[in-house]
Amino acid sequence: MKKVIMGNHALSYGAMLGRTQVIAAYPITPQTQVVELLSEMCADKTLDAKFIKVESEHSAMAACLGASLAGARTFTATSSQGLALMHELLHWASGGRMPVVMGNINRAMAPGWNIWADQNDSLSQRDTGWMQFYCSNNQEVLDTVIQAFKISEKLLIPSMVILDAFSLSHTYEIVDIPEQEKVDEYLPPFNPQLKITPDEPHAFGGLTGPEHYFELRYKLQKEMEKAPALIEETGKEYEKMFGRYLGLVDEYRCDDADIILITSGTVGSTARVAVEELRQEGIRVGNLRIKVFRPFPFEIVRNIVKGAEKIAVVDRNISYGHHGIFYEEVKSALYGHNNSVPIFGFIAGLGGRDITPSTFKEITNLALKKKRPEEEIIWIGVKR
Amino acid sequence: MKKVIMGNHALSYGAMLGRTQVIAAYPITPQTQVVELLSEMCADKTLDAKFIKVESEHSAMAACLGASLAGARTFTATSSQGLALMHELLHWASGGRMPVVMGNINRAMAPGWNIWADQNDSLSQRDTGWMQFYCSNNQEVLDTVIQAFKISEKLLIPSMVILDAFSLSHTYEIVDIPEQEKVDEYLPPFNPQLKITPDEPHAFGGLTGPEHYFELRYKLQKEMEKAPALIEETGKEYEKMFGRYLGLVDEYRCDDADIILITSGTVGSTARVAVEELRQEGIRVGNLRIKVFRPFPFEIVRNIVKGAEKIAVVDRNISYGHHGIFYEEVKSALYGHNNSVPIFGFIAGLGGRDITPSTFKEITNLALKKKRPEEEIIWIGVKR
Amino acid sequence: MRKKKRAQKIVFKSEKDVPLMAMSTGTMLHNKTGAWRNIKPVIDLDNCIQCGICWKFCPDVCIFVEDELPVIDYDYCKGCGICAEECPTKCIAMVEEEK
Amino acid sequence: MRKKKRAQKIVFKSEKDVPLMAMSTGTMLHNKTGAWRNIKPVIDLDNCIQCGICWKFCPDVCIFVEDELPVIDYDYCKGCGICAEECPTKCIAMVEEEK
Amino acid sequence: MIEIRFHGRGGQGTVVASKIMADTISKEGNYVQACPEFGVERRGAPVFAFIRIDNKPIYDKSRIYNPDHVVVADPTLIEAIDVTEGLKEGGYIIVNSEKKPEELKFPEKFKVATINATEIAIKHNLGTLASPIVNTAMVGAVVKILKLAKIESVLEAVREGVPVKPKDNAAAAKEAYEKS
Amino acid sequence: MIEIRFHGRGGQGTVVASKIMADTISKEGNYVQACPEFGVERRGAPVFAFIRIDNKPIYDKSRIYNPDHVVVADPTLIEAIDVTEGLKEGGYIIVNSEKKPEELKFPEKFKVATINATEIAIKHNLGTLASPIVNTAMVGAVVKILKLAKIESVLEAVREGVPVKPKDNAAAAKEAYEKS
Amino acid sequence: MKKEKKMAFSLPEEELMNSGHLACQGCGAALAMRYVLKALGQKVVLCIPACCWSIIDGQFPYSSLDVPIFHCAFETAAVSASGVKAGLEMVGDTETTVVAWAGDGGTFDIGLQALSAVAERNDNILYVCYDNEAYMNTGIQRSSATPYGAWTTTTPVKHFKERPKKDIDAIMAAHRIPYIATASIGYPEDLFRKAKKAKEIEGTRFLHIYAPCPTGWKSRPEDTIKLARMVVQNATFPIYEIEWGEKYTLNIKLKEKKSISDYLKIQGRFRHLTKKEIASMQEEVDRKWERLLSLVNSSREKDQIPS
Amino acid sequence: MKKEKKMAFSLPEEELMNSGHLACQGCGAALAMRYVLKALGQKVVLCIPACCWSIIDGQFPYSSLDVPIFHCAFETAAVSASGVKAGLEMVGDTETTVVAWAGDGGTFDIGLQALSAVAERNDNILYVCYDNEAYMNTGIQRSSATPYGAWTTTTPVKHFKERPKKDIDAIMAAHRIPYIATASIGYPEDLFRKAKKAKEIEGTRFLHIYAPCPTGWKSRPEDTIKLARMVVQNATFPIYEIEWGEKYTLNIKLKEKKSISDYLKIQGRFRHLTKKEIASMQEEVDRKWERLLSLVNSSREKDQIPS
Ligand SMILES: Cc1ncc(C[n+]2csc(CCOP(=O)(O)OP(=O)(O)O)c2C)c(N)n1
Ligand SMILES: Cc1ncc(C[n+]2csc(CCOP(=O)(O)OP(=O)(O)O)c2C)c(N)n1
Ligand code: SF4
Ligand code: SF4
Ligand code: SF4
Ligand code: SF4
Ligand code: SF4
Ligand code: SF4
Ligand SMILES: [Mg+2]
Ligand SMILES: [Mg+2]
Repeated sequence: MKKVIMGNHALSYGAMLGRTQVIAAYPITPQTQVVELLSEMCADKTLDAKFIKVESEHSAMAACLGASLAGARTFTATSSQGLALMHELLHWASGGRMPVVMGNINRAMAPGWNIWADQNDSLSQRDTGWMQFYCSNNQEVLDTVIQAFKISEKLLIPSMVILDAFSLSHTYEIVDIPEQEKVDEYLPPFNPQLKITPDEPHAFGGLTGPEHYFELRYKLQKEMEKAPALIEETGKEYEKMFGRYLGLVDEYRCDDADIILITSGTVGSTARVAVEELRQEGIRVGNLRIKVFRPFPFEIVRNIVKGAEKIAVVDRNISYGHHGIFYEEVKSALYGHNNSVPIFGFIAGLGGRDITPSTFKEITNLALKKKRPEEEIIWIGVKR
Repeated sequence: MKKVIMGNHALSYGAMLGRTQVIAAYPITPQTQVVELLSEMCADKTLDAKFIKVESEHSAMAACLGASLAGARTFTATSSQGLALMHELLHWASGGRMPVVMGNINRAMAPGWNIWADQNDSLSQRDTGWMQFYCSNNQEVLDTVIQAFKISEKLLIPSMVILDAFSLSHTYEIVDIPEQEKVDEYLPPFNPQLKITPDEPHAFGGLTGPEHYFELRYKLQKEMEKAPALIEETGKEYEKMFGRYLGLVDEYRCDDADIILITSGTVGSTARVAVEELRQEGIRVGNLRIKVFRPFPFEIVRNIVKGAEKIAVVDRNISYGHHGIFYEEVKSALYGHNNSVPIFGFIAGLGGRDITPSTFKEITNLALKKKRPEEEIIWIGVKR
Repeated sequence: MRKKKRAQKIVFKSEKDVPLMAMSTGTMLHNKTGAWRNIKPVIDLDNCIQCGICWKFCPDVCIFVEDELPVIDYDYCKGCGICAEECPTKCIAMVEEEK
Repeated sequence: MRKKKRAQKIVFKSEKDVPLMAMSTGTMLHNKTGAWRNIKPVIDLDNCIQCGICWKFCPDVCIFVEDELPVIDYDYCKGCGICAEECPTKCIAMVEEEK
Repeated sequence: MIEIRFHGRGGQGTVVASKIMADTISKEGNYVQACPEFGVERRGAPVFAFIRIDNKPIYDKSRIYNPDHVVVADPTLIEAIDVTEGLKEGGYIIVNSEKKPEELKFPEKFKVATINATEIAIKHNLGTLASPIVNTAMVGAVVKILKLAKIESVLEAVREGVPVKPKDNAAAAKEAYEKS
Repeated sequence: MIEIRFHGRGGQGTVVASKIMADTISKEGNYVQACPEFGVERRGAPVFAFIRIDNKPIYDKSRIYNPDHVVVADPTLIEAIDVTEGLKEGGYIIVNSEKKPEELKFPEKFKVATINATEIAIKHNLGTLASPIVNTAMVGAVVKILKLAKIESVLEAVREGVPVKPKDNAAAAKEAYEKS
Repeated sequence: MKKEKKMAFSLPEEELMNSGHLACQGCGAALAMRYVLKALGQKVVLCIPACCWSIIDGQFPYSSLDVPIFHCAFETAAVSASGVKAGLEMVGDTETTVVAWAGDGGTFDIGLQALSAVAERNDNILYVCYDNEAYMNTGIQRSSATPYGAWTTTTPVKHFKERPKKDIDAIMAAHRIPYIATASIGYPEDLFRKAKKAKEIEGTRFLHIYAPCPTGWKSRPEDTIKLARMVVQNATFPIYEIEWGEKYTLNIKLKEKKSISDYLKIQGRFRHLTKKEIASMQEEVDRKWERLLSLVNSSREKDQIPS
Repeated sequence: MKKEKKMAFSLPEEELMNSGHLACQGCGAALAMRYVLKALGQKVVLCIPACCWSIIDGQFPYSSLDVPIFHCAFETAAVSASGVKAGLEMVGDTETTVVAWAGDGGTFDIGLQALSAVAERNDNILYVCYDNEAYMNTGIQRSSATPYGAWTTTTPVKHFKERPKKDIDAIMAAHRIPYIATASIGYPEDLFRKAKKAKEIEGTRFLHIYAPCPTGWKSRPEDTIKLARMVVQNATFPIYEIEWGEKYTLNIKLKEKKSISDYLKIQGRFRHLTKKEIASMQEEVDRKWERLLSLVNSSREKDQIPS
């Protein structure tokens, strides 16, 4: 069934179709509609779930962890400050192998207070052991939530489904809402091999000395390394059932491109428009939108950019004292693999500053003009 | 005056000599001795400071931010879970330009509970806009705290002084404790240009729209970019007064090295021993210990490794779904600068697994044997 | 007597003009919230007993006193109607805004 | 009667043996805390009135009852002295550990 | 692609209007994207929303700076802000007003249409005299004037998408459609 | 470089002992590093600490696996754990014991020395009969046996570094030094 | 026109809050600030966590207050104030009153722990909670201050709030701080007096202000003051002071305790309630009122209880 | 040797806690666990945040309990339990008692907010706080449960704790949860009965257990039980129950209320106190005791107060 819904409701529908059993969440702009709709769904029994109305995001994640350990499928959603407040427990979720699925609306970090799109919130969590899926439209949001349950529960690693503030969270788009029965077929009930129950009394997460901790963490990483192949597989399966492929990246006209834009989120959607317009001007440009940032899809990125003469990474984020984060990681991924191609790092759109097709034209032209990057960071749109 | 003190007390002495005015901290193993000694110093008036005995690390950082905004010099210390619990407020400190100085004892993240050395706690904060100083002995700890006040207050950017659990925090070493008067000469009182006072009623950190946020963040990054030069300068100044140079990195026998180890923390100290032993076996190896990780010292790292034929980065940390974090950032820093040299990424010592001189021998030999890295991560010491 | 405060807009042409941190340097007086109003209070001063109640309860601080009588500052009045509701002599009427 | 629980040590030779998460599979009974003891309780059963108080107050669960009398499990007794202190007939003595 | 900007006041259902527009469009197989102003909405304060309509998928997620048309749901807004900002030449300005288009004195380069949505809303019991809920009437008018969809699609969208008084709202939309 | 491992029990001041050792060493211009077992200390439970001594800066921050000598502050530990683990051939085992070295029956490849530190401690009013505080006496003995420093350095270190009863502690250290 | 009589002012004329702020029409929270600042004067620093007031104040580079504000993290109002206070004292300013100014969400929920810790230490700050009984800034979600029966977007009509409002005043009383007071914007003179009194006291002071929110309560903006009076008159929100957690004083005595039904009727958030539900609410109000009266009556007469 | 008489057991024989655990000699917290598990039986899940008990239980891959444990983050005991409870119910287990088991630090300080929120929602969990009056796991730092006068490493003798112990029971009572009880390991039968009673109640239940810590209090290990009795007998830690925040019942009545001085004398943490300081402590104890008695006396007789 097609419906015109906002990105936040796409998250809620995803959680509903995924038959989430326990929800614990706390409101924050621009995420509130996610919890509001889920509250309604629980109230009118469209969704048979317990919704724990916690007093903070920190407790939201804590409740999810408990419920997940008890063997229930769990969902939460947040943004920026709320996500940051969960930080300690994000580490907990991955280390404890609790496959919570969370929606996060990308919003800038305070201070000053800013409720607009900016990836620093989720990217600051890049080292917490969560898988991260960056979405570019509402359909992708809904589809990704369902897929995320499947992947997370297979690997016992939590997932974050990420969308931009307002330009997705509050934007209405036409979304095909799959039928419940088909989703049930795609996504079996959660039935973890290990869970907390008095029938088999184990202690979870107790003191773990240097003689064991390393191996536990090694296993987490090894399992995470299975994700790329698994995401491709479950993505194809999804395509077979629902007609939409998910996958690791969204590649657009990269095969013959001289210059490839590397993007993510809605910015990666707008980039497509610029690619078309620039192509009409005779510039061979492509757009590689990275959908899965954790685990980093090394192989497919390396393959796609192989032929390019230049790469321009566009970051709506920054690691202060370093570079844009996608820029940093793309360079790192290509080191030793594609050593000759110059990679330019652009930072644009922090705190919701708009990124339009002409922003990409400016970026493309700048990258085409220079032989190689002369600055560590090229700032786009700063008033100077 | 020379004294045999533990790393935690080196932090406390640093805070004392720096004439910290407000302390807010919460105990956590392996940091407790820092707060205990500071409690005593405040009780017996060795240090004229207010110590706010908060109920959590979250509140510890919040109190420091308030005090810093009021124009007081502030200090706190924590570790692992406590640092993670501060995460949201770490963003606040940098975004609000509050030059708090914090000691962090590197300890592994739960679950399972683990109190031993591991850098994942501080490195998970790499995107929060704090400067990060990694220390390798107690003298460095003390000296760095004093320097950190100076640099932080100049740039209005907070600093984290980092030391390994137990192998530094609880280890007694001989430390030269500078005289108060000389420290006073080196470090002037904190007197920020902007502070909160009824005399000039400004609102700090209010709602900031897309039309301004970007510029504020640009300024933060630009200011952070001044840190490397400033650290070299204040380091030399320190050397002049106290005989010890601080600086960005600690380079040991890299000039003629065929293979350079890149290390940090106490691991980077132990590496020196291995370098000497390997040199005796005729292997030309050097050790580049990175002291300042944020801002990343791009230039000096690029310069020092120029001549090497191979680089081996040793990480006591991991970004799950990616690489060791130093490995990732070193590759990124060298991309486009030093494209031919193979860089090997080793992960060792997570959760306090010991790293000894022979660990480095194994690493060096592995790197020497291979032409280029065949695996994304080379694990050292996992029981297999 | 209402003291006049500055109400200018602040424009930053370059990042160089922007302060180090998000710190206010102007007042919200530049924001003429009268534009939010969809219904307008009008005081019939003849019946006013100068009780000060309308002044006291205005959430937008936009009733001031001139010559010992209440005056509404329509630049800011949002038209909430509290003054009219609370006026003991009901001498404030809420009237439609001209379009 | 004290039920016997397994007290083996668990050794992981390879990461493959380690569970997915830090999850206990054995009991602390392998840990013979008797080694912590520096002073040792000895019961003079003749004067024991079988009140069960020593059993009740042992924090280390190491007084068990055999043939209706209290017996100390020295494998675990840490020598806290609570049993001796609380015994109403004072029939438990704390004696020096042989060296 | 058609790009439209909706002007209204906080609390008057501006976002709902754009959402119903989008529903209407989607009923006829076109692609559509609707999004509110990105910000803090306060009752009474001027707010706006955007709509993009196309016959192929819409990838552009940036804001609309040069709308093809603008819609003004509250006539008092014309005094408060510049509703024509960025409006393309030849674009429509569709205003809820009892006046005739000429009386509004917009520059000649724009087309102007008026609809007395307030009257229609009040007639159909939508909102109060002080704050009538005009959004469905506005949608009816806009869809007709810009020839975006059939009346059936509008009515379906209104019935499905309006939480309260769906019938009255549908009637208002219909009346506005017919009067435009 | 000399590497020493100290064995004791939680609550008996093992860490303090190693710290006083380090103080003593530093008084004579050598470099030293002392660190406790990395873990959770419980009263009564076996614990240990390490010391490294050198005439040049000590960079190795790893644990000590093959100590040159070991010190055992509580004789009952010999039953509880293997105090010779990793000990280098020819290394000293210095035990707080009333027995003679031979009686302790250690393998011949090690040197054994005993000192009745408990007796000394009790004599100087350090701790109680049930739990005497033997650490200063042990330091005195170890420094003498391993020829690490002069008695003056020991005494200075004890006086500066022991929070309670510095005099009695110094006397105990002295007595142990002299008796060894 | 000129009148002979002088205009009557029951509060000082000086304003530290400016027009142009971003509160909704008829906002009770705006009034709360206006009154408190009149009482405290200019020597004040406010710490405001996320709440409606972080919007009301205005957007950078503007503010609507003539006192300094630290816009702090949502969960940190109390301890941010402690930090500012400590900092000011260390730089030589011992006079300024440092105020934490938070909504009910920031006080009863996410900021409770920091507040409790500040009270436990008896840090020298004034904590003001303006209570609009839900998370309004984010669009009306339940808080633990939301009363029984109320609709919010997270307590939909089919599953309205089922637990009573958290009794924050009793919780604070358990901390035995020098001063706690409730107040309502419907009684500005009482509120003003309490803010002034609180200013003079040392230690942790807690001021709990009832501040209706037309947007969140689905009430008419013009009813804001009426609601703020009714709630007191029907004893849903009694007005009293507590000294050192022990001495209770009732400030607004009720000649005739009104029923709650009129009060509920003019708020959309209670529209769905059945008669039975309203009756049980009334019972609860009566019970709490009695309990309060007995605390007041049994309060021993003491000037100050040493803590 | 055989005796005719049977051994007397005042508690069930079955043990769910094993020897070999890592508590110090004479640890009160270990006993608290032993008794509570005897009462609750095997159908239990424990959520244990950072505290001594996260060490006592043992190191991976071992545990000293025969019931499952979720070792959770320090500040999350209460809400972790709520999460586990919700999860278990959704997977079909409605019987298991889910217990949050935390120290005083995890309860009075860093975990207070999560606990308060759980109580506000009346989530169906049993919260047990074993109170050793400081952060012991990290080496004896003050918590807000540390009593006035006590030395800890962060309240050195020269600056000992100056504020009274936070009254967590009053705070919890203000939440009007169905059941609150204090208990002491010195009175195991009383404690046992309360844990059993709490198990049968629905909603949030709070059990506050006094558990001496020889390591942190600088007391002799063998005095643990003695201290746990003295503290009750001298009314420093009275033993009572509160139902629905209103009905107070005193469980251990005092024929003769002892003075606190003997109790203080055998603890190193109070060694530095002057006579005057002790006298003022005694006054405070007396005052609190009277207050409690008056609450008990004025408790109206109700079987259950609807909330
Ligand atoms: C950590 C965090 N979580 C959530 C938010 C989002 N948020 C901002 S204000 C607010 C509600 C505030 O409610 P209250 O304190 O009652 O103040 P009010 O808005 O009602 O005035 C919320 C949930 C935030 N800013 N930070
Ligand atoms: C976020 C966080 N901060 C600090 C710690 C360190 N920590 C572990 S246990 C503990 C004290 C616990 O005190 P309490 O709850 O009273 O239990 P006790 O140790 O006394 O049994 C502290 C501070 C932690 N684990 N996590
Ligand atoms: S409330 Fe009415 S009577 Fe009183 S001053 Fe205002 S207008 Fe005059
Ligand atoms: S209508 Fe409201 S805003 Fe306008 S003057 Fe009256 S009280 Fe003030
Ligand atoms: S306490 Fe004493 S008398 Fe009682 S059973 Fe034990 S040994 Fe026997
Ligand atoms: S001494 Fe302590 S541990 Fe040993 S049996 Fe007696 S009570 Fe148990
Ligand atoms: S939502 Fe309510 S509290 Fe917030 S500004 Fe509007 S009226 Fe005031
Ligand atoms: S420190 Fe105290 S509470 Fe902790 S295990 Fe030891 S005796 Fe028990
Ligand atoms: Mg509120
Ligand atoms: Mg404790």
